[in-house]
Amino acid sequence: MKELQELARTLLSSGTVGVVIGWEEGPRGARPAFITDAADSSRLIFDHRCTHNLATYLSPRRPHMARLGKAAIVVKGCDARAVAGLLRETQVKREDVVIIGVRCGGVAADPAGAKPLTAETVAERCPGCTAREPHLADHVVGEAQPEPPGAPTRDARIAELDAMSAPKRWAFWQAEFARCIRCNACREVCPMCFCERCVGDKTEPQWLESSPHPRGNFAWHVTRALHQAGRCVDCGECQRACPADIPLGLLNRKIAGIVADRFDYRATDDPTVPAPIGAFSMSDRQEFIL
Amino acid sequence: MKVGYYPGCSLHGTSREFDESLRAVAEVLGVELAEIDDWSCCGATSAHATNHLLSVALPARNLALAESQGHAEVLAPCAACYNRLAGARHEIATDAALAARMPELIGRPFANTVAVRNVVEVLHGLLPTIRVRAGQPLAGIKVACYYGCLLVRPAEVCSFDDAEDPVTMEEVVSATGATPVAWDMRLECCGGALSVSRTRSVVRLGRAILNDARAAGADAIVVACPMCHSNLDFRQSAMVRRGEAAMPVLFLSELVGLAFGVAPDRLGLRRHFTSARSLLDRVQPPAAAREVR
Amino acid sequence: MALPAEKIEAFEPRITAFVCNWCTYTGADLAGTSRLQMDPNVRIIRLPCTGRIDPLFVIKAFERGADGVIVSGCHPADCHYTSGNYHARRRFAVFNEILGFLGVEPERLTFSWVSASEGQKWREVVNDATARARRLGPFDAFRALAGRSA
Amino acid sequence: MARIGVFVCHCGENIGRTVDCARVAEELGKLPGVAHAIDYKYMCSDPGQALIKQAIAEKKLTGVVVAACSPHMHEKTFRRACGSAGLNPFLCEMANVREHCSWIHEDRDAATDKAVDLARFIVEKVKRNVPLETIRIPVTKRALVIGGGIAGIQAALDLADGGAEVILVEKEPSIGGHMSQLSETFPTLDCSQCILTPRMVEVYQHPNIKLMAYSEVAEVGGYIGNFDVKIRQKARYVDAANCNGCGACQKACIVRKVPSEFDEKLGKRTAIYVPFPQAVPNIPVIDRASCAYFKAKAKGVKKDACGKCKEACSKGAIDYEQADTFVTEKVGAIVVATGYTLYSIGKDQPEGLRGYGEYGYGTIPDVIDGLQFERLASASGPTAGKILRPSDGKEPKRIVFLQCVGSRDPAKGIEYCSKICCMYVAKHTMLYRHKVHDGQATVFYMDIRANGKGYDEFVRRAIEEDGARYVRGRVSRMYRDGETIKVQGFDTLSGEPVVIDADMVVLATAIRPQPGIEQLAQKLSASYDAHGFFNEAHPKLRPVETNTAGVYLAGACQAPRDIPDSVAMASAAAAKILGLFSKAELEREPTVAKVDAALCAGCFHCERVCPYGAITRIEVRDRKGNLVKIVAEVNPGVCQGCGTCQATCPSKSVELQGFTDEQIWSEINALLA
Repeated sequence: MKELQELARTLLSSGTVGVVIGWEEGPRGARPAFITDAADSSRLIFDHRCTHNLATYLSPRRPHMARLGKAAIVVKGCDARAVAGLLRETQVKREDVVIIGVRCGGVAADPAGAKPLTAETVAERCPGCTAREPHLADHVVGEAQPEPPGAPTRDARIAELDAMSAPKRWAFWQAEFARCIRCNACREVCPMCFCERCVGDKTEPQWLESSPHPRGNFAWHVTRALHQAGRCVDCGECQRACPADIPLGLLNRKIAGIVADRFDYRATDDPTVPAPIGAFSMSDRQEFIL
Repeated sequence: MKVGYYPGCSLHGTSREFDESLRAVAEVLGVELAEIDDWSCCGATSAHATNHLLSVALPARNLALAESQGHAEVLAPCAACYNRLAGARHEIATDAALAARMPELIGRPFANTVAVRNVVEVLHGLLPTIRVRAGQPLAGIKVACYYGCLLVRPAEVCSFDDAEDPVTMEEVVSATGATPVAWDMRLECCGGALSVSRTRSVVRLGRAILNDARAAGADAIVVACPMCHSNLDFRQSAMVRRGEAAMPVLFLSELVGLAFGVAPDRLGLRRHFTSARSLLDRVQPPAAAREVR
Repeated sequence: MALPAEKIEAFEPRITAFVCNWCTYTGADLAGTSRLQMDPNVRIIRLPCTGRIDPLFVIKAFERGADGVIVSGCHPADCHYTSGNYHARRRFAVFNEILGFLGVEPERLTFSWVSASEGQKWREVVNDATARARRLGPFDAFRALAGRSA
Repeated sequence: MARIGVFVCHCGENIGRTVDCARVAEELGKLPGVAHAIDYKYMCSDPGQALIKQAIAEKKLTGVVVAACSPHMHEKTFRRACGSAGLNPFLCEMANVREHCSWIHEDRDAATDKAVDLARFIVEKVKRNVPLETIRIPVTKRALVIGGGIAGIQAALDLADGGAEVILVEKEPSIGGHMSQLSETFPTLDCSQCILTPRMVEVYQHPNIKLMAYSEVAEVGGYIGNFDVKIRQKARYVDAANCNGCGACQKACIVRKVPSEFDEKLGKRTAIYVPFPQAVPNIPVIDRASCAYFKAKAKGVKKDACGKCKEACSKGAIDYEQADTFVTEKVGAIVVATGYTLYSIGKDQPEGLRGYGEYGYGTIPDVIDGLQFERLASASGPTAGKILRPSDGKEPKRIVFLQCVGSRDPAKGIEYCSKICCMYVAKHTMLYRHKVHDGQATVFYMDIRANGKGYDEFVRRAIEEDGARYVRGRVSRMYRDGETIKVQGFDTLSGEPVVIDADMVVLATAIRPQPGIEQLAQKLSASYDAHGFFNEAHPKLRPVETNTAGVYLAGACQAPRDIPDSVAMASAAAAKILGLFSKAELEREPTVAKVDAALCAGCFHCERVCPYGAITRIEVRDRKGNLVKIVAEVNPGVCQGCGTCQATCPSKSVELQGFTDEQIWSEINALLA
């Protein structure tokens, strides 16, 4: 913690950056912090409640952030993959951001989660995490952390769904999507959703109905999933932000499985690894094509 | 290190010295050879000349046994056994329909998970240990490494070395302190099983091999195949002409054993038809040679 | 979900085909010039390339009441635009799996490579897709999303 | 409000037999926005087209739908008719009610219903069509030819004679290519240099040809009619303007034992050299890697660096300080004629290939390849045309020739036939017999492929008159036995293994594309096959074009080719280009993509999927000039209109004109109403 605060102080007071994006103590647990004054650096914290992926604030579609000047951003290993995604898709230039990596031992599903982190409170994406070390960082602070508690659960749930008949799966997802109020929180929080104008907001023609209605809801969630294929970094923010508790993490995990299986691609914080969509291989599997 | 051991018929019969020397060398190297319980014939040349399916099923049975006995890899010292086992493994791995038929054919579960290794490959994997364990007894001894046909071919099955220009045996020999010679007939045919039916062909082929090794200055030929050994050793008296010196033919494991200072008797060197005395006389310390008749 | 036999008889599925201009559309033309009789349930929308075919088209077609959708283009290595079909293959591989995961019956969607010389194959694709949709019955599940049932 | 005209064609009986055309017209006429709907016997006939033109004028139509045959048949016809009546041609579309309806259905009701559907959704599409203008592209009437072998020389001369300016780029110090290395050529046995060198001189002297030898293409930008090509001229360390080609520098050079590339390492050259006496241009280059001056400089020796050539040059043309220079040229078309290289049997191989361990991986002396034999047989070669083996200079009395070394051998990674080897091996056996009368040539072959004019007769001559012994089979092994090479093979006709003693072995190794060809292809956005040969646009109908408009192929860069084939391809490419240059402007269909810069977020997925490199990056700046963002832009000259960018764009910020989202959305909507 001291190390992080010191680093932020140096970066700000030397004028290297105009803002350090990190976490601070808020009234309901950890919350994002934007430190512009070196004197405020001591507000910065990092612990298991810092679940937010701050990379979303690097999106060039947030002009109020640009006004704060060059940014330093604190990232966990999973968040670093989002920064890599932004670099890969030319949204951010490497020289325009200072990346401070923190070593992560898993985060709580809820930023207000009490200590210590347990198998009950840990975010579902954390157990078995393979991205706890941020390689992309300019500075890495803190000591190596223990493995997150608990065991992975999502793959088993996906297998369960896969084993169902199509109509049963349909019923399952329809029940989930029925709760969607199309608030777009999943999109707004996502670091990889940086379009100027989301296709979900497009009119003329309106491909996706925007009112909370089963038809538009389905089309939206299919399209969101498709657009995340090979891009999602599994930071879990969409699911955390969802007020209707739709298990988007499950869908994301499924897509990650598809691109890993078909295109041998796994989310990475190496921005030089090309994304699988937009590329192709002559030998891509085509068992579904007659 | 523990490895499944598939001796095959030769190592229990005509090539007992291969088995003996291998066990002696394995002991020094700390490799435990766990003989596969209830192993059966690999099929050798007969099976694939008569029934293709049988030629795959016979090795598969042995691989399945190894699998059920918990082995990740199997050492098949005989080059023919190795070729059949590795070949069957490859064929099953690349033919899903064949793989699906296997369990029923051999009457036991089979996932084709066991890797098949030959002696050269296994010893090559232990080069650093061999270098440490080998003293200097073989210094100055020149050896012609003879691969024959089954050890490195076909390339897609025996992928541990280059099928046309293999080097692993030479590297093992170098590690023992002996000097491998460069020669041309390393991969030529020894005549194989024609030894019985067309002996004259085998004599003609073997003679060319011996002559080339001799011309290259070799003191001995080293092999890793019972068939090659049998032809070059047992038939040698018919190959050499008057005035020509005999050429000792050793199994690779025997040479490694000598380098380790194992007594020639324990390596089965007395079982050869062509005396290895000329070689043993030069092994340091010469005392070792006295144990052989 | 299969319908009783008499209902299968009465039901005429509506199938939308998105095809590329150079291979499948031309292959369908060849089926015509060869007078290959086939089920009349398929309507073809012509695009320049499978690379242009957007999964949104497929969703929209289902929303509008299609009982089946065909996506078809040039065989690998035959694309008029060199690589549009390869990109489409990746896109639809993912899309197809996502739809499956969300509970859409895989038989609703047909992907095929039909070249300009494969009029016969086009007929098979059309007849098979029609037969499959007939067997499954109207795509009521999707239509129910819009609050209307067939 | 749209005013669409619908014209339903009976196509004689072809449509009318199964589709009730009158009913189709009647149903369509009821649609909102349809101002006119009729049926007629033959819409494509003159009176039929007149009906359309008349309706456009009288009913003030804003769009036309012709329900008839396939658009592949008559779209151009009807669009032209609309255009002549003053309606933008791109406001006309066809509904395919013949191939896709009347011809494939028998039930009249079902077919008529379907025809109504097909016409209806096209009506909805046409409502959203917008007038488009044909794209006109200016053409720069200069051509770039890459490669100065026989194909490049022929293309350059044909183009230049046709009145086009040509820039001929050759990476070696001289043009001439492999053909200049050959002794005699099949099937006539005429001297290769005798027929080639006059053509080389012609290139040099042609007023329309700018020769850039010792140069390479560094970058290619632009598109058909308007390429910008950046060319790197490598430093020769000799001032070409001053050099008079006297050769004094070469006489003075102290480094005399550099293996000659031209002689395939069988001869020697100096460090400052021209590759061969008839080189064009006849200007030497200094080979920096072997030059004593540069070596001394590299070691840091200041004084006493060699400098002998500089002293010897009376024109002061030697310039050790010369550096690579870059020039950018504008051209309208490009011919790729980069030729081939020979596969070698050595151990080090590019990915996917394997060497021949069974032939000793190239370590046996006196086992040479076909080009080396050409140099031995050539009167200008290192042995002055005497067949002498490289190891000891003795005349070989027994030569074994091996065909298909690498070629047709999937185990070595090359499954294709190299095409020219059967012929040149036959030639080699003849040249050998003509020079060594008591020599015996033995050829191992798989098949003899002598399918050209006079080719088979030529091979027969080699066998029947010049005594070449042909053995059908392959060689399994080769090894040395003293001074002899034992060639161990199998005669598949007699079914016997054979061992042949040879004094020398000549391998007809496979023809492969030049190294670095993939990079060149990428610069040109042209596609290439798994072996690196350029892909032609169509294997039968467009054999000298690539998929990239304006880029053409000649010679062995496309596949193994002999001289006549290469020359024919070169002339064909030149003819294509002269045809292109005969027009002032190129016309293109406006089916191209367009980016909405305001909506583009600059993720550049479109750039990655575009097969043509048509996407460029442009900066968007606010009024004060501050950079707002970098977005994609489509170059309409390069875009071919596949639309892959649009389907890939997550926000749909790029639209393919003629196939916009609105149009397709309307089609889907109308179809399933």
